Amino acid sequence: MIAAALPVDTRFHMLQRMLEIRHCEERIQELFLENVIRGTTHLCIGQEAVSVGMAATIDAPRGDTVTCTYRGHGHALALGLTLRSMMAEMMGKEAGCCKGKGGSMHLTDMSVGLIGTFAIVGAGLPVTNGAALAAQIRGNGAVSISIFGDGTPNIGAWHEAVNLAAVWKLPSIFLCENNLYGEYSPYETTAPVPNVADRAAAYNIPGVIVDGQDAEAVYAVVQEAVDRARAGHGPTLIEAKTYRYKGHSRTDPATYRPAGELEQWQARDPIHILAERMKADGQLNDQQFKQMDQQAQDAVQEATTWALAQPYPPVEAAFEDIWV
Amino acid sequence: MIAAALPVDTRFHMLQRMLEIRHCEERIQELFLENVIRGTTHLCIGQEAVSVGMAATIDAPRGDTVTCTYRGHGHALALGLTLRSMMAEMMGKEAGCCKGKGGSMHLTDMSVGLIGTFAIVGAGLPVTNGAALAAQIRGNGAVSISIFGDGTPNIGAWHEAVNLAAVWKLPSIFLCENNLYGEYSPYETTAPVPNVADRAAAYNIPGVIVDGQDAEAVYAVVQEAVDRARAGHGPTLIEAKTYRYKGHSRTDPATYRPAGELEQWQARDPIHILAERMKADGQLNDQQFKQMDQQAQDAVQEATTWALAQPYPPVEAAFEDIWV
Amino acid sequence: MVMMTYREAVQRALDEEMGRDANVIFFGEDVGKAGGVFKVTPGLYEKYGPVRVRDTPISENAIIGAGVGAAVMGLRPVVELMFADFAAVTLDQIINQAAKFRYMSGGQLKVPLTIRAAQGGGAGFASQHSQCCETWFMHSPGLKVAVPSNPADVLGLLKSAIRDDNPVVFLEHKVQYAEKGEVPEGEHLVPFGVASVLRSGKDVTMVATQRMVAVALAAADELAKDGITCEVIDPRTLVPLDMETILNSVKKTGRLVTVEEAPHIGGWGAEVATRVTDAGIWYLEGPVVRVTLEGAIIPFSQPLEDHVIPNKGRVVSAVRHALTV
Amino acid sequence: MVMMTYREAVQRALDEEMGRDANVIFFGEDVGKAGGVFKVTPGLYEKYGPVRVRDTPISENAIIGAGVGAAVMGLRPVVELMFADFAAVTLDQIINQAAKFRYMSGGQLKVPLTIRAAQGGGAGFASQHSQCCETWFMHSPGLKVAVPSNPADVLGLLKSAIRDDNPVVFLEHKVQYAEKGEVPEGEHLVPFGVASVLRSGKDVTMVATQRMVAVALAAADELAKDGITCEVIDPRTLVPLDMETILNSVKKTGRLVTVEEAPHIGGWGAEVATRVTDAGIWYLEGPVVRVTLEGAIIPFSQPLEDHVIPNKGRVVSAVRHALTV
Ligand SMILES: Cc1ncc(C[n+]2csc(CCOP(=O)(O)OP(=O)(O)O)c2C)c(N)n1
Ligand SMILES: Cc1ncc(C[n+]2csc(CCOP(=O)(O)OP(=O)(O)O)c2C)c(N)n1
Ligand SMILES: [Mg+2]
Ligand SMILES: [Mg+2]
Repeated sequence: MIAAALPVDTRFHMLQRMLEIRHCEERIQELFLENVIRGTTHLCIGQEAVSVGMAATIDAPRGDTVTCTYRGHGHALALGLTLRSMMAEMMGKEAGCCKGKGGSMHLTDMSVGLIGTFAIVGAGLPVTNGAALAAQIRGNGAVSISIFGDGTPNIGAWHEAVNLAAVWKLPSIFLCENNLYGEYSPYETTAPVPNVADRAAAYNIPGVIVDGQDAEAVYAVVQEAVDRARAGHGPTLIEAKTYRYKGHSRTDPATYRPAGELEQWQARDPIHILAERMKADGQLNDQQFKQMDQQAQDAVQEATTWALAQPYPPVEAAFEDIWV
Repeated sequence: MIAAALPVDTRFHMLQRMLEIRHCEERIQELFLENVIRGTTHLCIGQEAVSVGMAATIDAPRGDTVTCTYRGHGHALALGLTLRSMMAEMMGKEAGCCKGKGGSMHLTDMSVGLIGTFAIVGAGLPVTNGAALAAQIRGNGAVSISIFGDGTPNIGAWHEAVNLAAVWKLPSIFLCENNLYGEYSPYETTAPVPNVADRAAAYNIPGVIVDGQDAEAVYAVVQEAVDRARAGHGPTLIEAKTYRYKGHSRTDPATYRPAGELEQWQARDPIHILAERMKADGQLNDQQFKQMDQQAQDAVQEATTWALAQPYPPVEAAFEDIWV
Repeated sequence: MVMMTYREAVQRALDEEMGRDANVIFFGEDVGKAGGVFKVTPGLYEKYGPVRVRDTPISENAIIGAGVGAAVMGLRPVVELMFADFAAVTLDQIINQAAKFRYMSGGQLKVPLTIRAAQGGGAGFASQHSQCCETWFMHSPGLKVAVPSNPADVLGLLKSAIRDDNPVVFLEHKVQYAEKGEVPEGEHLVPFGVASVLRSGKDVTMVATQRMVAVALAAADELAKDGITCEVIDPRTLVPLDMETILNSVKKTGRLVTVEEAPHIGGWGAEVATRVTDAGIWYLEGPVVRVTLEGAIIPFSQPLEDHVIPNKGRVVSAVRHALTV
Repeated sequence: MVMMTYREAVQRALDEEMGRDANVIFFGEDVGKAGGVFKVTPGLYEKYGPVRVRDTPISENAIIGAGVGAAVMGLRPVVELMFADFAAVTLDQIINQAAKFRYMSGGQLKVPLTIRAAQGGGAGFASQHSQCCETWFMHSPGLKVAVPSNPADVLGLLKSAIRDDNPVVFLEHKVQYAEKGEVPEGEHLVPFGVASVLRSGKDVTMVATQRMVAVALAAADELAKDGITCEVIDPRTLVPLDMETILNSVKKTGRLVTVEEAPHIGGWGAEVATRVTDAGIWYLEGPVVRVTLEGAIIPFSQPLEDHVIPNKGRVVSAVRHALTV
């Protein structure tokens, strides 16, 4: 499917956000290697088109919501989590979106519709159904999107959630980022079907495959699924074929990948694809692109500097927010 | 598929076992209503063809094994658990197959290849995979069959197990008894696909539907799956369309069933079908059938009387068998 | 006062709260049209309709998760796990998601979810349908845990649970469903964290929950014949736990016996006992004795099941042991 | 003696037992080709091949269940759950199936299954990858539970676990993987149920596990400066639990402090404390004090995480409190 071109301002917005995500993730990795960020991080570099394509369909004021995984920085930023809030959370600072209690794997920002980035594989989908159920009961036309990786359909919670959404015709959208690996395992070594979307047959729902490097294509299929859901026609399973340039987490050098694979995917870089298309359509020139890139870099740097200067939460905060 | 006729002695054996199962289940219900059997029971009356068709494929000395659900009396008897051992277990007597500690929902008899009847929905399938894995590692050509109901594919453990078996090409056979209801819920109210077998597509394995009232037909499809598994070609999902004449458990009057449904299924009674076929083939006459029926009834009565006379385990037995 | 069964009290609490607040929804396996496998929730489906009362597939992860998600969005779901033992297939959604969501989100979210489940032995349901599971939940901060022992507390605590903005695990003892008791007329709320003292005495403090409350009271009767008087306390909720009432009692009696139906190791009895031996060691005049599920896996056979579940005789012996000087 | 890390000790135990017994198999997520996410099991896949060492899909129920089934059929599977927190998605297979199978079958089956998992906080992994989960397993009779604190015990206990005919939950502390320690040369087996006394003293008995052992020892050093001597006991396995060693120590010291990393309510500390106040109340001369995870959900932020996990200062204060007369 060739997706229709989006309005130029939407394209600019998507491009800007992809650049921000890219630079933010790179900065996060640096900060991680410098021990400024501790624990673990799961970067989405290479997968930015899924984030912005998805986010463009979300109407948070209406009540739309998103759940995703620990590989969720990009989705959070695409939805509108601020770079400052993100960076502060990464560093465990009080000013972080979760007051530093969540960290890289547990981002929540209800103001942008982000219920949570889930650290337990498969745990987000059942919760997305709950948000979708609330929307269905209230009849407000809201939807909930759950994003997960290609290794996730193997876990029981995934199956139960997709199944329940199908049975109850919930306005849930299940969006898989098939980045070819679950940790260090190639997709085909842990799954019996060639495509994640093939699993849709078991739930009698549409299963759609989309080029995950093309933000406009992602937007188009997700929007179609959102429209179906808003209209009461139930869930859709979408598989975006994409790739993570970095290893699974932390310092994974990803030696399990065949030579040349990364380069092949980099040749279809999501930022590049959209930028080139805009250039071809006369909407962008090299100079402008460079500027946008610099702006994104600056914004990330500003947020980093700001976050570094923020205080840690007082130790008593450890005992707050357990109970309402 | 019209199944090939089985040898006459196999047919006699199947018929005899079905009669025994039928009478045993009826006796169990009486004993339950008389408070001789406590707790709960889940009867398989109407589903006997699945039990005997399945059991005819099992070669316990070779290492073949079975797991099933709490609705497992029929499978246990078909595999060769003795009526005495069964009845004693139902009554919580020391002479029961599990020394009275398991009861109706937890029958194990390793001598006939019955690993267990599982009381938690979906819990048997992962364990069947383990037995199949042992067979695969040992290369002894053994298989493991897991039997479950139509409500079970909705649970995560079911999905994980079928998936793992497909990925590892385990000699597991997944045999669904679709008796139209999961507890009080009609199948179609809790599942998004018309047939359980439709789910096989998600695992890239064969999904086969069979007439669960026809013991020979069940035998044929299960045997085919067993042959595939023994040959190293992996799992099969089989759906036997069948019906439970009684309610889900205990004293459930099954008022949720539409009028006439039971009668329609009784018209295709598994015992009747096999007996009539044998009569048509000149292998059985009314007189002989009556005799077989009486024999089965007598055998059940004998086992009941015997079990009633058996002692309960000494109370200290409650503290044994926790540890090896 | 009106007489009603433990079972009816559950139904009434749900009915009252669903009538009062349109945000209360209720779902679980066969809870709607069939009114529940224990026939605890009849009539709700008919009264509140298929949007607010739903039968689910057998998908406990999906059920709890849907409860969490709906709660986060401002509804007040009540979900049923049927047998508490089934929590084991979805503990992640309960203790990793529901319990911690508020904390992880830095206080942004609240999860006003009530998880109902039937627990306990004595009905011949064998090892996987008879457990008392409160320990799993007590050990998970963020969850409140209710363990009502009588119809009035069922009603008052369940209504409080539904109104609570925290996730609550509400454990009903299945063998008590048919038990009758007096319930106040009109609105009846029981706050969490307030124990009830069911009998006062000066020699030994007994703490017991659910079906063990009656066992403790029976033992107290028996011991009274020998002039031993027992104070019997029902904490009603385990999280929060009313240690003040327990400590005040131990201050008076100097002895503590806990009576619980859960497996011995790590049951709530250990928690109560330890808090007493920290804060109240100076009052203690004898060993702290726990009466628990002996052996600790529930056998099917009746004489065995009767033997492992605490009974009056074992409690009486425990009290005598606690009185060792 | 040879020096090796905690991580290497796991690998060596697996290697030795797989070499010794062809029935030992090993599987889990990325444990094979990649050698595990904590790089604990490198080389086994290459040495024992893809039949005996397997990478699995992300399917914890299927993993544990396959372990149970294979064990029942006579193999000795070792399965890895990666993070112990993930046990919550498959607790049913662990506590309802593996733990009870022998009992339910009237002794017909045995389940020689070892479940390895990494637990514990201190690494900035936040609330769902940092828990200490031993309580879930201790409360489930039929499971043995090992909590090694050093490389020698890792080696000796893991080998014993694999040879045990009962299901064993073997909990490794992830923050200790890089810690080095001396390990005896040649075959080294440590029996279950035998505590080790790491330091002797006469004023207070401290019981600590895993990373808290070092914390307790550091606190003991500090207190020694004030002339307070502590006996530090590492039970090494929580099921079975060597109460004899603990009681003998309390008999001598009269005081008990438990140091654990798990959430306060219902942790193993409560169990140890309660057993002491039943059997050993007469020796106790002061409050029994537990040092546990404060607040009890693990926050991401370093200063907060450092604050909630027990440290030397808190243990020192706890000991002083225990010495209150
Ligand atoms: C229940 C559970 N099991 C295992 C893990 C460990 N784990 C974290 S990420 C991951 C791989 C997930 O792969 P995929 O779904 O493809 O997502 P990706 O990381 O590629 O985005 C695993 C196994 C977990 N977090 N939760
Ligand atoms: C995990 C779990 N959830 C719920 C139950 C309660 N339960 C027992 S049987 C049953 C229905 C199963 O239906 P089906 O799979 O169709 O099998 P059938 O009883 O019809 O043979 C349910 C919900 C259970 N035992 N385990
Ligand atoms: Mg992936
Ligand atoms: Mg059924």
